[in-house]
Amino acid sequence: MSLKSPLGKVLGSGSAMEGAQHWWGQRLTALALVPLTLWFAFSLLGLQGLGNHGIIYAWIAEPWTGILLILLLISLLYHSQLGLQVVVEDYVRGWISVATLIALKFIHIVLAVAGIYSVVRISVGVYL
Amino acid sequence: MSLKSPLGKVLGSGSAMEGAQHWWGQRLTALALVPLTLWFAFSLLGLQGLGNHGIIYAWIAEPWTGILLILLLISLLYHSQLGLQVVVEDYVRGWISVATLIALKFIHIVLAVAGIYSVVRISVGVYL
Amino acid sequence: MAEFRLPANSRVRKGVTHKVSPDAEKTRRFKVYRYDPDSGETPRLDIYEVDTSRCGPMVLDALIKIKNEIDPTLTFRRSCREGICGSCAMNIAGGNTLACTQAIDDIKGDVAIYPLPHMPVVKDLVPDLTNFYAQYASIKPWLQSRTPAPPDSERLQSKEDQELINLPAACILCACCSTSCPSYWWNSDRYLGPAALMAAYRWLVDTRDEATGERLDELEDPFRIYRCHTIMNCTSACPKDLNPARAIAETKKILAERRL
Amino acid sequence: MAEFRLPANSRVRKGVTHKVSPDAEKTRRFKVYRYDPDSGETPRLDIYEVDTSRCGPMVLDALIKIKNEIDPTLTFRRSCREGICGSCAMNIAGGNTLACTQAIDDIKGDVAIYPLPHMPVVKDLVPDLTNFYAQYASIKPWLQSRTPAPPDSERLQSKEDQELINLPAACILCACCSTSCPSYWWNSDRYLGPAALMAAYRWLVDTRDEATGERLDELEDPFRIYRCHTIMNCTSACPKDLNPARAIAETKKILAERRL
Repeated sequence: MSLKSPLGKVLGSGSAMEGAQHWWGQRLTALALVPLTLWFAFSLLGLQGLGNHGIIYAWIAEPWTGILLILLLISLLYHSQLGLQVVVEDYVRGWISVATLIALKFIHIVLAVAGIYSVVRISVGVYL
Repeated sequence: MSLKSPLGKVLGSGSAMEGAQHWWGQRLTALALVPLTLWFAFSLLGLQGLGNHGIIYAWIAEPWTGILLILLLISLLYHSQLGLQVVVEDYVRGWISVATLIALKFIHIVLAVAGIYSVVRISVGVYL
Repeated sequence: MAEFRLPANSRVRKGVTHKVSPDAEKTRRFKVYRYDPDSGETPRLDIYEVDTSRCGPMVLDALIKIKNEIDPTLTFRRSCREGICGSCAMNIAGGNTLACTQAIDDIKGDVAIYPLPHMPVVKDLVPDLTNFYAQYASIKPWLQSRTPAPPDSERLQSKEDQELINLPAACILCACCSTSCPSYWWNSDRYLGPAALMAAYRWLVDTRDEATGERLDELEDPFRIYRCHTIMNCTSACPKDLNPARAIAETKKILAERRL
Repeated sequence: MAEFRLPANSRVRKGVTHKVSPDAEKTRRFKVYRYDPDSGETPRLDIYEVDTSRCGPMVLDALIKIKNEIDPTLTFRRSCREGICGSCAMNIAGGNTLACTQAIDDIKGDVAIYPLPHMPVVKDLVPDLTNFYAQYASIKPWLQSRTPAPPDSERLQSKEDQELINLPAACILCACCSTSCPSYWWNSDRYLGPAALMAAYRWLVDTRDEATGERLDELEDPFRIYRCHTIMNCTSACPKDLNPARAIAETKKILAERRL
């Protein structure tokens, strides 16, 4: 049992003095995702033969497709990381929260590297 | 009309507690740009047949050229982003300032991704 | 982890029904949450039938009638009975509001009355607001200025200056907003909640205050303010028609502008 | 946006010419900015011919002679007439300086006299320095120490300690530097300007002060200090030969070392 004062409990370890950057990150990646997802959706819809690996590979291998896919990956994964972080902070407590937040960071970095690597690999004509 | 005190106006929303990172960023990228731009200029001057696409491609495809070009792109675009940000903060006010700063960030990221992507693409012999 | 279901002693069992006398002209049924933590029993829902033709029009009038004439053990807070003290805030017919300004006739069917949600219960309809008040105290709800006051007069405000704080300063700290906020339910130990945040905003926009920077530093924290996800239950609940959600959004904008 | 041209009421029209009497021995012409915001008229440039053989050697002497003998409506600030109070700072022959230490003979041709640039004008050569003084107040220009002073003596400084603050502490707050700085012209609402920043530096390097961290926290802001682009107009303008540009550069270095 602790007799710490109610105000002492509320003040806790003090302000983290961060959060505005997170706020900006969420909004700017959301802004970037508007044109990027629209482009992605309409490009896929416009592709003749979505089931055909060769056509998809050829599409990814076009220069601007590759560049926009990389930008999409960066924006999407950064946005996802920020958003999931909020969900965990909301609902998870204690060391599980810390572990989940760290795991989320790692997973998103791995996904970003793997995604960009794959786009580049396909862009230069290596399809395996 | 507001009767806010002169001191209150000066204190405003308080210190952003940032700026030193920006200062370092400008100086470190400037430092990095000294050897990188010298190397770039002298390399171009040393190339026999600047008008010849094949020769340029072959030059870019050399390993150290690719590595140094990517470093040059990162330093140059980061330096440019920081510098233009200062110009906008100096001379532009209100929401136009906010919009311009966001646009600048986006443009520099797109240029960096497109530039690095192109160098990698040419490095592995894909010239289109 | 998040509390997806209520603790064991929050499961409410059926209680006693107090029937009205047969000569009642206009009977309404009040289902009232009863809990005495010291008794060791789990909470129950007592039903009181009240002849509302013989009491005032508000829910608080019925509660007073119940306590005076039917069951003196019923415990609730009240004081001004005109919506200015904030004491009789409770959850009535599913929404947080003041019993003294909630007309019985505006509620269809049985009138369900619970204490403010997700707070420790002292007894019956009385929640423990210690943490809520400590959160209010934490934002330093007083004028902080380095410019000395004029020696022979007040610190002046223009009409426009005053209008900035008119609404946020009208908060009566009844806690209807904070206790209606799911983010506050999950994280009230670190999230300040809409009431404290609107109070902080009231001082951020007070043109006489000169501690804006320090106040923003204290607020800029992933938990203290950024747990607000613009759910807007706070604004729906406010019995004074204030807008804590907007105050929080404006504060986030001020924080964002500072760090662009 | 930046102010690429002056507001309408800053366009200066031709004014009155006050001729000197024919028996003058050494006539100099003073073109002086005249503006009375209450009159509703735009500013004008009055020309005063002065027999400088019959007044002191400084521009302030000529201005006093004009006010006493030619035109008592001319308004300017003055007090010590020896470069220590900073009251008579104005823009003379294109540069900000003190009228009391600027020799007339050091100026070629007509002597153009304007108020300090880019500040609101109260009347004629008197600028409104309210914001400038508030900026000085904002850096808390006083000793902040947690170590109590010795009970029976002063807080001691070594000779080397004192030498650190000798120059920056010699500032007389005349505002010549800040009002000569283009960054201050554009952003004086958020940029503190060279005078306030040199005052901040004076306390940063004061070995008796123990609030260095808090002072640096307050300064580290894209606008408060980093609007300084080392233009060095401040150092050129300073009538006391101080070096605000160097003080700001040193402060930036301290800030950079802290965050390496």
